[in-house]
This record gives sequence, structure tokens and C-alpha cells, in this order.
Amino acid sequence: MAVTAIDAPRVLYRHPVSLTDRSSHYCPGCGHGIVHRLLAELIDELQLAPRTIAVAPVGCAVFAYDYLAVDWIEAPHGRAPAVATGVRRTNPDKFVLSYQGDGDLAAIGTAEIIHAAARGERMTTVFVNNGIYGMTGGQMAPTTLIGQKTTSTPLGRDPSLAGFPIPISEMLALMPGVSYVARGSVADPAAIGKLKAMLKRACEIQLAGGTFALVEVLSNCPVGWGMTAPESMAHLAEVAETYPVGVILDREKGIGSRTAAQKVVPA
Amino acid sequence: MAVTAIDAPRVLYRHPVSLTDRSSHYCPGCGHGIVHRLLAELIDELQLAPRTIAVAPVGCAVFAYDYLAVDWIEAPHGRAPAVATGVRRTNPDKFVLSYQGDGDLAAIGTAEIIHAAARGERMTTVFVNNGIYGMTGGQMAPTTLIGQKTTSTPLGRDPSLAGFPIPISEMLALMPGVSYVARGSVADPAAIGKLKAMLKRACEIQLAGGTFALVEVLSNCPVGWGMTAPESMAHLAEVAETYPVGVILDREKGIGSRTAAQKVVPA
Amino acid sequence: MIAHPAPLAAEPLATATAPAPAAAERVLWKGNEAIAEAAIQAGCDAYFGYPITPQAELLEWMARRMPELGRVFVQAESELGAINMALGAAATGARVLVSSSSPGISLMAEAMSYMAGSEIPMVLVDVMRGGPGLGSIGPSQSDYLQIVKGHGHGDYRLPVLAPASISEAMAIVADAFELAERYRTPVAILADGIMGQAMEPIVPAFREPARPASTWQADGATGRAPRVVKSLNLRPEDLEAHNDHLQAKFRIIAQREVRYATEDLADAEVAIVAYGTAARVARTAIARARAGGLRAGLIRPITLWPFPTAVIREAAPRLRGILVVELSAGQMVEDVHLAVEGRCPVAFHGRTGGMVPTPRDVLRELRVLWATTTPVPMAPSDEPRADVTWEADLWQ
Amino acid sequence: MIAHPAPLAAEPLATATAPAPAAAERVLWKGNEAIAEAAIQAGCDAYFGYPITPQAELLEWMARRMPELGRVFVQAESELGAINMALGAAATGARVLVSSSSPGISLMAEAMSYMAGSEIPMVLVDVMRGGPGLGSIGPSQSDYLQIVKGHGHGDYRLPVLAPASISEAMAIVADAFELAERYRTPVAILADGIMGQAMEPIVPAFREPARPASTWQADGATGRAPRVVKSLNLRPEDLEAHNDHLQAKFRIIAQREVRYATEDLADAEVAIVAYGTAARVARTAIARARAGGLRAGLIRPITLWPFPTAVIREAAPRLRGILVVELSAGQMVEDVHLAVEGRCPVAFHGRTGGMVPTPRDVLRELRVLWATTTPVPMAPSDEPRADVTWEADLWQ
Amino acid sequence: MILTVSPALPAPASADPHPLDIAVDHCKACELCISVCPHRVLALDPSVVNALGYHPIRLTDPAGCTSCVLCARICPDSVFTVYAPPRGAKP
Amino acid sequence: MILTVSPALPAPASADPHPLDIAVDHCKACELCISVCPHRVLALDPSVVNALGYHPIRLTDPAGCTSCVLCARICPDSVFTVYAPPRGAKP
Amino acid sequence: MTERSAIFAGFGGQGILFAGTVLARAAMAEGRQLLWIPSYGPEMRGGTASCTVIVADEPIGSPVVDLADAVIALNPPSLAKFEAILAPGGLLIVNTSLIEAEPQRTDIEVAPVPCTALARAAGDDLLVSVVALGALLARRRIVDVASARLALTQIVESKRPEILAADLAALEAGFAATSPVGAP
Amino acid sequence: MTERSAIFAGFGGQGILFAGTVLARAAMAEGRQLLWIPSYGPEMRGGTASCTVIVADEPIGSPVVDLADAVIALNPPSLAKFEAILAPGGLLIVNTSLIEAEPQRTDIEVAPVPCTALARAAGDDLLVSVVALGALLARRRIVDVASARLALTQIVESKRPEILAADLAALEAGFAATSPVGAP
Ligand SMILES: Cc1ncc(C[n+]2csc(CCOP(=O)(O)OP(=O)(O)O)c2C)c(N)n1
Ligand SMILES: Cc1ncc(C[n+]2csc(CCOP(=O)(O)OP(=O)(O)O)c2C)c(N)n1
Ligand code: SF4
Ligand code: SF4
Ligand code: SF4
Ligand code: SF4
Ligand code: SF4
Ligand code: SF4
Ligand SMILES: [Mg+2]
Ligand SMILES: [Mg+2]
Repeated sequence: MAVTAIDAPRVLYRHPVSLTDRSSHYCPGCGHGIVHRLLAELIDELQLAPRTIAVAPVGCAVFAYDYLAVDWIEAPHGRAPAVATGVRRTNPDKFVLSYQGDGDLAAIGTAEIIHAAARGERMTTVFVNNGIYGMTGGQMAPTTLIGQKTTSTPLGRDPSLAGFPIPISEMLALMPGVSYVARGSVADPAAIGKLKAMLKRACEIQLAGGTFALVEVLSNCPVGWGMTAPESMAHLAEVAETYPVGVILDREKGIGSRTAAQKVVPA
Repeated sequence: MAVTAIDAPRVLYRHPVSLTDRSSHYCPGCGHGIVHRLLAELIDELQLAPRTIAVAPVGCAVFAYDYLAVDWIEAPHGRAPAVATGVRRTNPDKFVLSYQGDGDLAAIGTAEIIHAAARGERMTTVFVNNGIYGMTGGQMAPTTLIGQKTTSTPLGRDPSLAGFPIPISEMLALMPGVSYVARGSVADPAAIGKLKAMLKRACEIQLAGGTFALVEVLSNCPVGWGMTAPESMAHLAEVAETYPVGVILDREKGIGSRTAAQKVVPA
Repeated sequence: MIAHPAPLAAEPLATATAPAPAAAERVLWKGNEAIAEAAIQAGCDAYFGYPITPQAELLEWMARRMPELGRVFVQAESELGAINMALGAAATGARVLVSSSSPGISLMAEAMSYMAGSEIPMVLVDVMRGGPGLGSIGPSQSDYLQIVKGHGHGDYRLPVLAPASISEAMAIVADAFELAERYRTPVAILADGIMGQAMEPIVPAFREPARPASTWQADGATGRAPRVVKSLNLRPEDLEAHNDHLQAKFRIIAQREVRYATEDLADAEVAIVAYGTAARVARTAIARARAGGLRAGLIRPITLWPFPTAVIREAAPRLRGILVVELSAGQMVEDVHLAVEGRCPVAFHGRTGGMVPTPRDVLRELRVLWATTTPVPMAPSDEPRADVTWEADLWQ
Repeated sequence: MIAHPAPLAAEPLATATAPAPAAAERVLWKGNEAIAEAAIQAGCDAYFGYPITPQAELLEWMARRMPELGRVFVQAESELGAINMALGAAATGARVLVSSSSPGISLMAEAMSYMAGSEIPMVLVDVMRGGPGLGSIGPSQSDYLQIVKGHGHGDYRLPVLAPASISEAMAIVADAFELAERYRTPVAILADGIMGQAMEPIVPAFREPARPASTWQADGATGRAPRVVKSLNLRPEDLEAHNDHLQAKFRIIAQREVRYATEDLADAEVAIVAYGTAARVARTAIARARAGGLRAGLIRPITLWPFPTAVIREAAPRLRGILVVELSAGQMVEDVHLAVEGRCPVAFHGRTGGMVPTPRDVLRELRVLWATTTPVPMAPSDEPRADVTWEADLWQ
Repeated sequence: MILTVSPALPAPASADPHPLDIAVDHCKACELCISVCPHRVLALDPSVVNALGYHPIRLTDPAGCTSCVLCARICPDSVFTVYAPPRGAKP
Repeated sequence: MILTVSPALPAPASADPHPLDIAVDHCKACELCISVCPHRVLALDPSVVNALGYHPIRLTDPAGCTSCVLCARICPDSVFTVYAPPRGAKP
Repeated sequence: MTERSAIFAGFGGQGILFAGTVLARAAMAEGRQLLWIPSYGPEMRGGTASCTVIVADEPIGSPVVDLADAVIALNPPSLAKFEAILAPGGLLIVNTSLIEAEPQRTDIEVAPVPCTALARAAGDDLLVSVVALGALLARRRIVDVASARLALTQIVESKRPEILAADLAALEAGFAATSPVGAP
Repeated sequence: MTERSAIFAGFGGQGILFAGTVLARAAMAEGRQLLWIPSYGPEMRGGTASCTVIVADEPIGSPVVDLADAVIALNPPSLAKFEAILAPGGLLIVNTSLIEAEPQRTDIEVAPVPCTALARAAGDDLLVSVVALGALLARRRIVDVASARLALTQIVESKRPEILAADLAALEAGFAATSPVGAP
């Protein structure tokens, strides 16, 4: 390795170029900031900035377009996958990035994400699952854990009234049009490292011409959860019991791939 | 067995009481008629007529309320599961029946059916999958087979443009709130017999206080498929290669039950 | 002076079935919370909603209270889910409330048209925010044209109530259920971000409307012929007959259910027409105007449909001009023009996007209107002189 | 006599890029098919739709033609999907068409509001059917209030074009794209079941509007600063500024883009105001009326917003009365009242639910109007005498 | 020549019980029953146009019918009422 | 007494390179970095209120920092720039 | 010639729209103005389908016909539904193969034609409305029968040449079935 | 007494809405009319939050205040934003712990109070707006300080009794921090 002059210190980490200098509106310790930073690092590393068309959700991350220096289109709540489909079909040579929260993707936007996946749209979706509606004040999301207290489940989520957490990523992984589905976490630096690898894979699949790729991120909402940021990160271990971290489907690598047919017991 | 007077012939089959006498508007040989008849038979056998609140879809079966002599509510296209949820929650002692086509349930109504299932609503859904939009003139449905010609896929469904058939029943079966998911067919009298058994199970689960139950029916659309009725029934064998017939989930009997967790490869 | 049809006013307060705070002491509730509790006390059987600012507290109040009372609360997967759950529950005869804010309201257009067509009673609250699109979460009145004119497809009208204070909002909730069931129609309540978020001390007095014996709902064909609640009539002849029936009903509502309040109109040279929060700003501006010797008055529509056309049309010739004030770029002003039909000048002042007109701005506009118009010979007025307090706006 | 702004009319026909049937021989197409092909020839890059009667043939035509031409066709999972795909595609600068019918249109309200707020150009075709609710599939004009007034939430206006013949529909498609892109706004075309399903022989002549150099779309920040296409402005001050910008734009459109046609108006004692299919019925009724000595005329709005207020207001004093004919319970009639402002009596005749007024009915209403009104001294008219053929309605 | 248009519903159950009652005016001539009848004793009747405009089904050979009920199981329009063969009738 | 409000961004990179640059006015005092710092050399500074109104992070013991970058990996607000320890610096 | 309007009505399966299309194409070939309006949607399955064709030399106004010049009733319901809409002196073609009922009006011209029987003779019941079209043109020269023959050929040749002969035979049979009475 | 309006403004974390609520409850306890209007939604995270309280003896009209009787500015942005809205002679309380800038207007009454410092002294930076409320009531008797003490007690006791003492101390500190000048 080349000799470095003592007065030119090596930089081990610096603010990514694609991440703007504005201080974010996110609450202290919010995982959205971590995910934004990882995406900015990847956009820099893969030199995607000039060819990316990103779609912003309605959720706390609606302001993503203030922080990631690429072209953005704001989608109505839950419709990012449809908006991204329109972008994809009319811009075959661009990199299409869609960013959604769990209320956005797994509640109001259920039909849109499932059909974008069914069509095998060539796009990369970042799905930030913090188990709550952060933006609107901490109401239950479809991903809220059983027993979890939210402003719309004050006594904790009771499945008999409010239903069960929805395994949306597993459902998406059932579809032939899907190339990659993984679930990562921002719980700690190690998990964040793995998460970045998943995100990178999800981007590279699109760049290689692959179909629909999605990374679910187990993230936190300290405010909505009524915890300190460190507490909320620790709590992600419990979340992972309902939403196990790992690669759910990597069709190319033969991980988790399965046809619907294999799951039926003939009558 | 009691002696029967020669002039009092035993009736082996007769028009069900709950099936009205109006001749249906369905095309010749349409499976909806068969499914209606089976439901009428079950309503008679289980004496459900006085306590049933049924929800009609938008599709050829919108007229179901003219043929099954129970209370009906017409739902907007795809929203039957939400409408049925409203009925269920406010009428705990009634029998809630929801009837949907594949366009209605698996396209526009994707979010509603998935979340009714996620909430584990105590209702019985009949899902008539004829792989096409019959009512509107034979356009592609999410369930249309690869290569199948429809009025909106004139050269046959090309997955790279129009996506893949969606395994919606298998997806529903992933959810903890679901008790029963099965796929039957109207291909021939034997299949119709099995189908009736599935429908009966789906009704009895609700009557026993169980959660969400759904029976997918592989049905035909001779007009939309451009086949004679007998040809269309024969074609169902091919359909069953993409949509295998059988019980997908019977939680009580431990068939097909699986938690999302079991399907993840830890990173 | 408050105008409302005798029947509703005549009805005695039903004692609330759900335990309510002792009517004696005042409570400090947000508008969203007050509306929710008023619905509960009005006998609401089921609430379906989806979170959105600035109405989230309404949903959250229901999330806590309804299960306590053994009633139905469902946070739906979307506004589409919520409004269609409401359709289903209401079609079985349940008393149902749904609430949302502008973008969510837009998603309910199809189902609202279905309910109007199927004659399903239900109450929808729109706590309006700035638009268009995602807009802002600030207070607004820019859904007027949507809710009053053209929300869903097809020929139908929607009774729309617009409270101007939290107390009035609570009274209006009971009236909304009553109207909905009396006429078998969905009814809308238009509020705005300030109405939803502000707190006023309120006397927790409630009313539970009697339930009409209804013979239409699909609640299981026990001992009777099956019923169908539907909007489909494939034969145009049948659908036209149904539309004629609906139109006849709408004409009756238009005749019987107009509600509005007037203040200082008797001797007014100029009048403001405004509803909801805009009317409150107008009220302060009018007070300042009168302090400065400019005789201004207020006409405050409480029902936006049916619109108080007659009172405006009757007052117009006696006025130098009318100033319409809205939290919008100019929506209700169309209905004012339809009422005035050129009988006097009509000016407009509006703020958009979450901004609210200030009393100072409105006063300025009043002065401009006064200065740019000519005096009208005072006709003997049939208006009572006495000013009206906001409490008096309550319909009990 | 056809009124339209110079700019559009002045523009020469661009030669269609997609191979079109030889302009010589006439073709027999359904309205739905003609509109679809006209869009293709106008340079439509992408179509997103969802099946619904009576517009299914439009989607099916696109399903066949667009892939042939290497362009984008997607049958969405729903109208919500379709309109949001359109939002995405159009936000990158593509020329996009979406079509549906009444119930499907209702589901597009939110996204339409977003597009208006985000200033995304796009053309939406509504082939209206009988409502409310599921209604019927018969022809109707009962989405007028929805599309023209209050479809989505928030303060925005939508340019709305209403063809009365298949040929005119084809010309209007090109104009719609041009308007959409010139003003960065969604534009709607209102047709009805008959317009969509009927066949007329048409000369396949097309126009592809030039593409404005646009500097706003999000198509990848190559060699430039990133762009954001959005409608959110959380600070009310910002959102109000944006609304002021939008309103200024709408005022310009209202000034420049009014289109209408008049027939037999010069010497008319009574006039019919009607658009689309209703105007065709009116035309036959007027011919029969004149054959019987009753001098009737026609004012046919081609743009429903901006509405041809001026021509109606100007004609009103010279008329015994105006008869508004619609396939609805009375929707456009509100705008006619706003234009007339009491200057002459306004009568209404409408059929609903898929029923269509007959020339006989309209003639009867004309006679009643004539008989119940008083003559007006003929003022010298600025209207040209010559009758106008429907072909002349085409804007090239 | 005038083709017979069948009388309106309900088709009167014939006095003397035989294997099948056929609600002629409900039949849409889809031929599903024909395709499943193991004894091929069903056929459309071109001499009749029923109320729906179809040539309805006819039992060509009552004796050949074993009352197996397959036709009734598949008929989408519930056209058939099936009776057991008279006692002592040979299978 | 007046609490110091830190200067507006950007925080000037100090001339003499040390393990960390801290963009003080981006810090929201969430303490995530503190929770992951293996050497516990980070703490909030109560004597300062930054532009966002928080007591921002401070490197309490520059010598104790090993430039392990964990703080930067988890910081949601990208507050840190991390430099390698100077040559020959003991670990 | 001024506007002429004809309404074909019958069972969904009787080729109503087809016959209307043949008439429309014939009119277009003659350089005429025309408007072809179908009944559409699900009611076409079963029940009664209808198709209105208006042919004229000037631009056509109203797409709805309240005074039809000709009604072709191919099944009982359509006779009941459309007899009333005929203009005085209008032509009513009755498919006597399926319709036993007698028309009520006396101010119209009735042409009883066993369309279904003739169609079957020509080879297929489904040709019934082509037969009726032939009969219509024999009584009312809305278009020249030659133009109809041409249009029929163009349409059928491309899709199902094998049945062209039968189609043409049906047209002739209908044309021959009723003696040309009344004004052209 | 006619209408009196006060606007509290500062960082999201400075307890702005809380102080407003205490004032509102105090006014309600006194049987007055009042209107409490928060700034709401996501902008409350970071950025500047504000809360308007109007107290009156007659029914209150406009919820928007264009002539405030008092503004409590707890951070630099809120001074910039709300100074202009003060009525002539209005009271401006400036949190000198965080705000170095000087108010521009000369026609208003300025009360510099080191609210944050006093709050910290009382036990917690977060009590800053309670301190400010105390200062407000010292200069403007919108409600009796006793009512405020009562309201504060009622609210805090139920939720977090352990911090009640500190809250009351903060109120007193603020009240003591500025000598009662100007009209009650
Ligand atoms: C149609 C519509 N419905 C509701 C809302 C209100 N809303 C804004 S964000 C949001 C959900 C946010 O939750 P999530 O997607 O999980 O994102 P998070 O804030 O948790 O990151 C909702 C319901 C809206 N803006 N539009
Ligand atoms: C909102 C809306 N969109 C579209 C339609 C038109 N439409 C009616 S039925 C139908 C789909 C029918 O397909 P399916 O659900 O498979 O039922 P099938 O007719 O095949 O039994 C559609 C798209 C509608 N009525 N409403
Ligand atoms: S509310 Fe939750 S998700 Fe939203 S910014 Fe705050 S912490 Fe993050
Ligand atoms: S169109 Fe298809 S599904 Fe509909 S009735 Fe006809 S055959 Fe059945
Ligand atoms: S199955 Fe039924 S409808 Fe079909 S031909 Fe046989 S009897 Fe007729
Ligand atoms: S009962 Fe069996 S044998 Fe008799 S007709 Fe029916 S299918 Fe044929
Ligand atoms: S993680 Fe970042 S924002 Fe949080 S305290 Fe550390 S430096 Fe500040
Ligand atoms: S680099 Fe490592 S040691 Fe240094 S402060 Fe950050 S976490 Fe602590
Ligand atoms: Mg979330
Ligand atoms: Mg189908």
C-alpha cells in the first residue's frame, strides 16, 4: 500500500456524496436515517445517481427526496409500486428505486406491491418495517406485533380484534415474477453491515436485468414505540422473532424458491 | 328401509329450495351456475337461509342475489371482503358468505381479501377462478394462464409484459388468521362432489366459530375462452397444472399449516 | 338567528346510553375527540377508519372507547377498506361513523356513490387539510366542491353539515345520524384542521336520535322474504325509475333540511357568507368593523347541501354587497353566485394550503367592498335584532 | 360557428409517426377504438387501464396496437393501479393516456388531485355510464359535476373536453395532449356509452402535437441537478404560494382555452345548451322544430371547463329562454345558471340511468319553453348565418 | 312451418313418474349433461326453440336412463329433477 | 449565563487530523453512537444546545478512540467523519 | 334520400349485430353517412339484443331513434318491445318461425317472414338475421342489395370463407321471401 | 376583561403544548371562555412548535390571532417568526438562555428571562416553558397564578407525580424572574 503523508489522514468513513447536507426531519435515532445513509453509500458505490428515478412513499420517509440527491417522484400513499411501474415501463434504461414504509406497503398499498411483484417489474423496493404508522402519530400497522401498544391499540394489539402481523415479504416470495426478497435490520452495526449487502444485491439484480427485488428492513420508531433510541434498537431482537432476519428468496442462488404447486395436498 | 308406494317415486335430485326459479343470465355451460347450485344445496342442508348475509361481487356473479334466496349486499368491485367484514363485526350471530370472481378478488380486491384474512375475519369466501374477466368481455385476469389468449392479451399472456398467474390462495394460506383454504373444480361430476365437500367444510368452520375460510373454484368461461362448454370443462385439467386442486390449508387438521418463520434462510 | 326545520329541534334529548361525563363540569376536548364522543353518545354502533392527520385523534378516541363499550372499532387497511366496511355494516342496519381527511376522502368516492345509490345511511367526517395532492396538513376548506358537488360518479346529492364550533360539531353529529337514517342516505360533516385540533371547554351534553323502524336492511332473512341492498339496475328503465325516486328524495331534503345562522344581518350594509372556521374569523372581523362604524353582518351556512339559497337571495337586494370568505381558492362562492344571481355584488377572500384568513384581512376586504359599492335604500327588515351567541347555534 | 383559440387551430397537422390507414378511404370504428387510435397517432407513449364497460374496446385496442408499435400497454390490477402508473410514467415526461368509466373514474380521484398538484400532464377518458353506484352500463352524462367540479380533494381545476361525434373525439384527443403538456395539467375527455360503442364512418386523419421542451420531469439526473415531482408542501406558506401559482395558471386556461360550437343561434328565439350525445339529439330536435316554424338554436360546449360562460351570457338576453338537455338529472345546468344569472328563463330536460332523451321529448320541451316565455325584441346579431356541419366541428 | 316454442315455466311434473323431469325453458343447450351422461340418452331437440331461444335438452331414451344423476350434478341451470327407477325395474 | 449555541454548518474540519469530525449541528442526541462505542469515549454535551435544540455528542477522550467506525455505521444523521489513527499511534 | 333507420332485434345468438354491421358497411361503401348503435354488455347474453342502423345522405344528429323506418323482430320479446317505436307506415319484419303473436298496429307495413326456417334451409339457424336483412332490403332500398352482398362477402371472406356461400344464400332467400311492396 | 391571546413557541422538545394546556385548564377552572390551538403534525419533530391560547369572557370568534397580547419565544427561530405578530404594547418574553438576538420592535414590552437556565436550576431543561408561563403571568394576569398552580398540579399529579415539585418550582421561578411591570 502506498505511503501516505502523515498530514493526509486516511478517511475511514465520510458523509456519502449522494446524501445531502440538510439535517433530516426524522426523530432522534430513527432508522430511516440509517437506511437513507446506506442507500446513499450504494448510489455512490454503484454510480447510480445520474440514472436513478426514485419513488417516495407517504410516510415519514416522504421527505427522502430532500436527502437522497437523485430524481424523485412522490407517490400517493401506498401506490409507489404502481408509480414505479409506470416509471419502469417508460424508462427501460433507468434504475428504478421504490422506498416504502410498512403502512404504505403492507396496508393501503397491498394490492400495488403484490401486483408489481406478480408482473415481475424490474425494480428495487426498500421496505422499512417499523411496525407502526410513524408519520401519523404511532397507530397500529399491519406489521405491529401481537400485544404491542400503539395509539390505536391502547391495550396492545389483540389479534381477535385487530388481526395478526402480516408476513408480506414471505407472500411476495411465493410469486414467480420475484427474483429476490430479504429481511435485514438496523439493530446494530453488524446487522447494518448485512443489511447493506442485501440492499446491494437487490440493486445489482435490477442492474443485471433481473425482475422484482425487495429488501425488508426491520427498523425502529423510538417516538412511536415510546422508547429511547437504544432501547428501540434492542427491541428489534423481539421483532425478529415474528419477522426472522435473512434471505427469504434468491431465485438465482436457488434460495427459498418454491412453486405454489409444491404446497398443495391433493384432495 | 320403509316400503315406498310404487306411485310415490323417490327423488334422487331436485332443484334446491334456496335456488330461485328464475333462469339465470349466465352463458350456456357457465360454472357460476354450478357453484350457485352447490351453495343452494348447502344452504338447504345446513339450514342457513334465515341467518345468512351474503355479499355479492362485481362480475358475472353480481346477479347471484337473483338466484340464491338469502339476504344480499352488493359490494363495489373487489371490496366484498371489506363489506363482509363490516357485516361480520356488526352481526356476530349471522352466517357471512362472500362470493368473488378472480378479477374481483385477485386483482382490484387484493388488499381487501388479504387483510380480511390477516384479521382472521370469521367468514366464508367462495372464490370463482375462471382465469378471465367474464363480465367485461374476456380480458386477462391475474389468474390467466401463461400464453392464454384474451381480449387484452390477443397474442397470449406474455409474462414479461403481463406478468405471471398469481397464487393468491397459497399466499392467503400463509397467514395465521386463516383456518381453511382449498381449491376445487367444476370439471366433472366427481370434481363437483369434492368441491361441495370443500364448500361444506368452509361453511362448517365458520359455524364452529373458526376464522377465515376460503374455497377457490377452478371454473370455466366458455364464452371468454372461445370454447364449447364441454371443451372448457376439459380445459380445466390444464388450468389445474398451474393451480393444483386440493386442500392448501386446514389448520385444525394440521394440513399445510406453516409459520412464516420456517421459510427463512438466516443470513 | 338560527334556521332549522321544526322536526329535529322539536325532538327531546334522548338520555345517552353510554356513560357520559357529568353534564355539570365542562371538559376540555379536541374537536376530533368531541366529535368521536358525540358519535358514541349518539348510539354509533361501529366505527371504521384509517389514520390520517389532522383527524387521527378521532380514530384513536374510537380505538379506546368503542371496545370499552363492546362496540365495533376496526382500523381498516385503507380508506377504501374503511368505507366499504362501513357500507357493509350500515347495510345491515348498524349506525356507522367513518372519518378521514382530504386525500383519504378522495379514495371513498366510489363507495359513497354506491351508498347513495343503495340508500345506505352512514355518516362521514372530513377533517379537511390543504390540497391538492398530499398538500399540507394545515386547516382547509378546499374539499367543498368535492363533498358538496362531485365526489362520486352518478346523479346523487349528499347532505353536508359544517359546524363552526366544537360544541356545535357535537350537536351536528347526532343530527347527521338522524338525517342519514330518516332519508336513507350517507351524510357528510365538513370540519377542518383547526376544528379537529383545537380545544374548547365544552358542556358534555349529548343526544341519541331514535332509531327509525327500518324495513330494508339486509340482516338475515329470518321469517321474511330475502332482501337485497344494491345499486345495480342493468335495465336503464329500472335505473331511471330508481334515479327518479332518489331525485324526489333529494328535493324533499332540499325543502326541509336547510340550516344556517345569521348574525347582525338586520341592519347590515354588507354581509359575509362563510362557514366553519372561516365564519369564526368573519365574526371577529365583523365585530371590529362594527366597532369602526361599518355595519356588517354574517350569513353562516350550516348545511352546505342543501345550501341556504333562499336567505341569501332574499338578503342580497338589501345589501351593498356580499363578501364570501373561505379557506380555499373559491369554492362555496359558486353556490353564493347561484343564490345571488346578480342581485348584488359578490366579492371573495380566500387563503389556501393550510393558511387561514385573519380578521385583519377580512376587515380590509369588507372595507374595500363597502367602498366600491353603492348604498341600498334600507327595506324594513324581518330579521330579529338580537345578536346570537355561538352556544345558541346548538340545535337543542 | 366554432370558437376555439387561435394557437391550436393555427398549428399544422404533424404527420403521424405510427402507420395509419390511408386517409383516402373511410373506416368504420367504434368510438372507443377511434379514440384509442387517435391517441396512438397523437404520439401516446403509454396506456394504462383496467377493463370496464362501456370502454373495454379502448383498452383492447391499446392491448393490440401498443405492443405492435413497441410502446407501453399495461392492464393494471385496478383503476388505482392504472392511474398511479400513469402518474409515474407521465412524471418522467411520457405522453400517457388512461381510460375508464364512471365507477373506475371515482377510484382515480386521489391520484388526479396529486397530478393536478404536482402539475403532471396526462389525459383521462371517461366513457360515462349510468350511476350512481354500479348503476347500469347505459350511456350517461352524470359524471359532469364529478369531473368538472369536485373529483379530487383540494383546489384545482381540470380542463374537460366533450366531443359530440367520433370524428370530433379523434381531433379532441390530440388537443387534449397538447393542452395537458402546454399547461402541465391532467386533462379529461368526457364521452358516454353511445360515443364509445357506436360506429361512424371516419376519415382516419390524425395530428401529433409537438412536444414542448419540458424541464421539470424526473427522468434521471444526468448532467443536471436532481428534480422532485411532488405535491407536498408541509409549510402552509409554501403550499399557498404553490396554490397561487396553480390558480394563476387556471385563470389563463379559462381565458384562452374555451371551446364551443353554436348552430342556428343567429335568429333563434330559444336555444338549447347541450354537449356530447345530448347535443346530437338536440340537433335533430332543432331541425324538427325549425321545420315546424319554431326558431331554435344550439350552444354546444366543447370545453366543459373552462365553460363557455361568455357566449351563453351574451346570448341570453336575446332569447325567450334556454333549454338545457343532459343525460343526467341536471348537472351542467348549474353552470348554465351561473352564466345566465337570471338574464333569461332556463329550463331543463334530462334522462338518467342509461336512458337517452329522444328528439321528440326535446322538441316537446322546446315547445313548452316557447309557449311559457315571452318574445324578446331581436337585437342585431353578430352571429354568422351559415349553419355548421359536424365535420366543421373538427379543429383542424 | 312454425317451430314449437315451449310453454312457459314451470314445466308440469308428468303424472306418471319417469327418470327425469326436464325444465325445458331453463335449458341453454350447453351440452354439459350430454357430455357426462354415461348412457348417451340425452340430446338437444332441434324441433324446439325454448323461451331463451335455445334448442333444449331431451331424454332420447327414458328406458336407457339409470337415474345416475350425473346430468343433474353438472347442469349449471338446474334443469333436471331425477327420480329413482321404479321398484323392480331392471338396472 | 448563556448556553453556547453552536455555529451553523458546516463544522470546519479541524486542521490537525484527529479520529473524528463531528457535525455538531446534525446531532439529535439519540445516543445510539454512545450505545455502540466499544470504548465509551462518546457523550452528550449538556453545555451546548445545537441548532436543532439538542445537547450534541462530544468525543470525551480522543486518545481512547480507535477509529472503529461503529458510531458512524449506526448514526442516523451521518454526524461522523472518521479518520484512521495517525501512523505509529499505539492501538 | 333523407334519414332511414332500421332496428334489428332478437336473441343474443341470432346474429343481430352482424346483420347491422353488414348494412352499415354496405352504406359506407355507397359513400353514405351512417350510425351503428349496438345494445351492449351482459344483457346481450340471453334476453334480447338489438342493433340500430341509421343511414342518411346528410350528417346524422340523434343516435336515438324515436321513429324507426323499419323494425326486424326475430323473437317474441323484440316484437313486444319494438313495435311501438315504428313510424307510421314503417316496415315491421316478423320472424314467423318463432313468433306466433300478431302485430297490434294497423298503421304500419307488416312483412311476415319465416326467417329461422329459411336460415336453416340456407344451412344454419344462426343466419336468421341475414335472411331478415335480405327481406328488409327487398321492401326498403336503404342500400342497394348489391352493396349488401359485397359487404357480406368482404366481412365473411376474411374470417370464415367456408360459410360465405350459406350467408349469401340466406341473404337471397330473405330478399326473395317477400315481394317488394311499398316505396323504395 | 376582553380577549387576551398568548403564543408559546420553541423547539419541539420544550414543552410548548404542555404550557399552553396548563394555561387553558387554568382559564377553564376560572370559568372563562378559551381556545387552545396547537401546531400539529410532523413539523413538530424538530423545527419550531407553537401553541396559541386565547382567553376571554365572551365567546371567542377567530381562532387565528393577528394581534397577539403576548409571545413567549423559547428559541431563536420563534423570536424571528412571532415578534411581528405582537400587538403594539404586547409582551414579548425572550428565553435569553438560548436567544442572543435582540428584539427589533420598540413598541412592545420585552421581558428577557433565562428560561432554560432557570428550568435547569429547577431540575430539568424541559421545564423551560413552565418557567416562561410563570413569567407571563407575572406580567399579564391572563389567569390568576393560583389557577395555574392548581391546573399544573392536577395535570402532573395524575401522570408523573414525582416531577410535580420541580414543575411548581419552575412556575414560581418564572413568576419571580420578572418584576410585574405594565397593565395586569
Ligand atoms: C390516502 C392517505 N391516507 C392516509 C394518509 C396519512 N398517512 C400519512 S403517512 C401514513 C402511514 C405511515 O406509516 P408507514 O407507511 O409505516 O411509514 P412510517 O411513517 O412508519 O415510516 C398515513 C396513514 C395519507 N397521507 N394519505
Ligand atoms: C371499479 C370498477 N372497475 C371495473 C368494473 C368493470 N368490471 C365489472 S366485472 C369486472 C371483472 C369481472 O371479472 P371476475 O371478477 O373474474 O368475474 P367474472 O365475470 O369472470 O366471473 C370488471 C373489471 C367495475 N364494475 N367497477
Ligand atoms: S415518527 Fe418514528 S418513523 Fe417517523 S421519524 Fe419519528 S421515529 Fe422515525
Ligand atoms: S361471461 Fe363467462 S363467466 Fe360470465 S356468464 Fe358468461 S361464461 Fe360465465
Ligand atoms: S346441462 Fe343443463 S343447460 Fe346444459 S344442455 Fe344439459 S340441461 Fe341444458
Ligand atoms: S341420470 Fe344419468 S343416465 Fe339418466 S340422463 Fe342423467 S346422466 Fe344420463
Ligand atoms: S448517533 Fe448521531 S445523532 Fe445520535 S447521538 Fe450519536 S451523533 Fe448524535
Ligand atoms: S470510532 Fe469507534 S471508538 Fe471511536 S468514537 Fe466511534 S465508536 Fe467509539
Ligand atoms: Mg411504519
Ligand atoms: Mg373471472
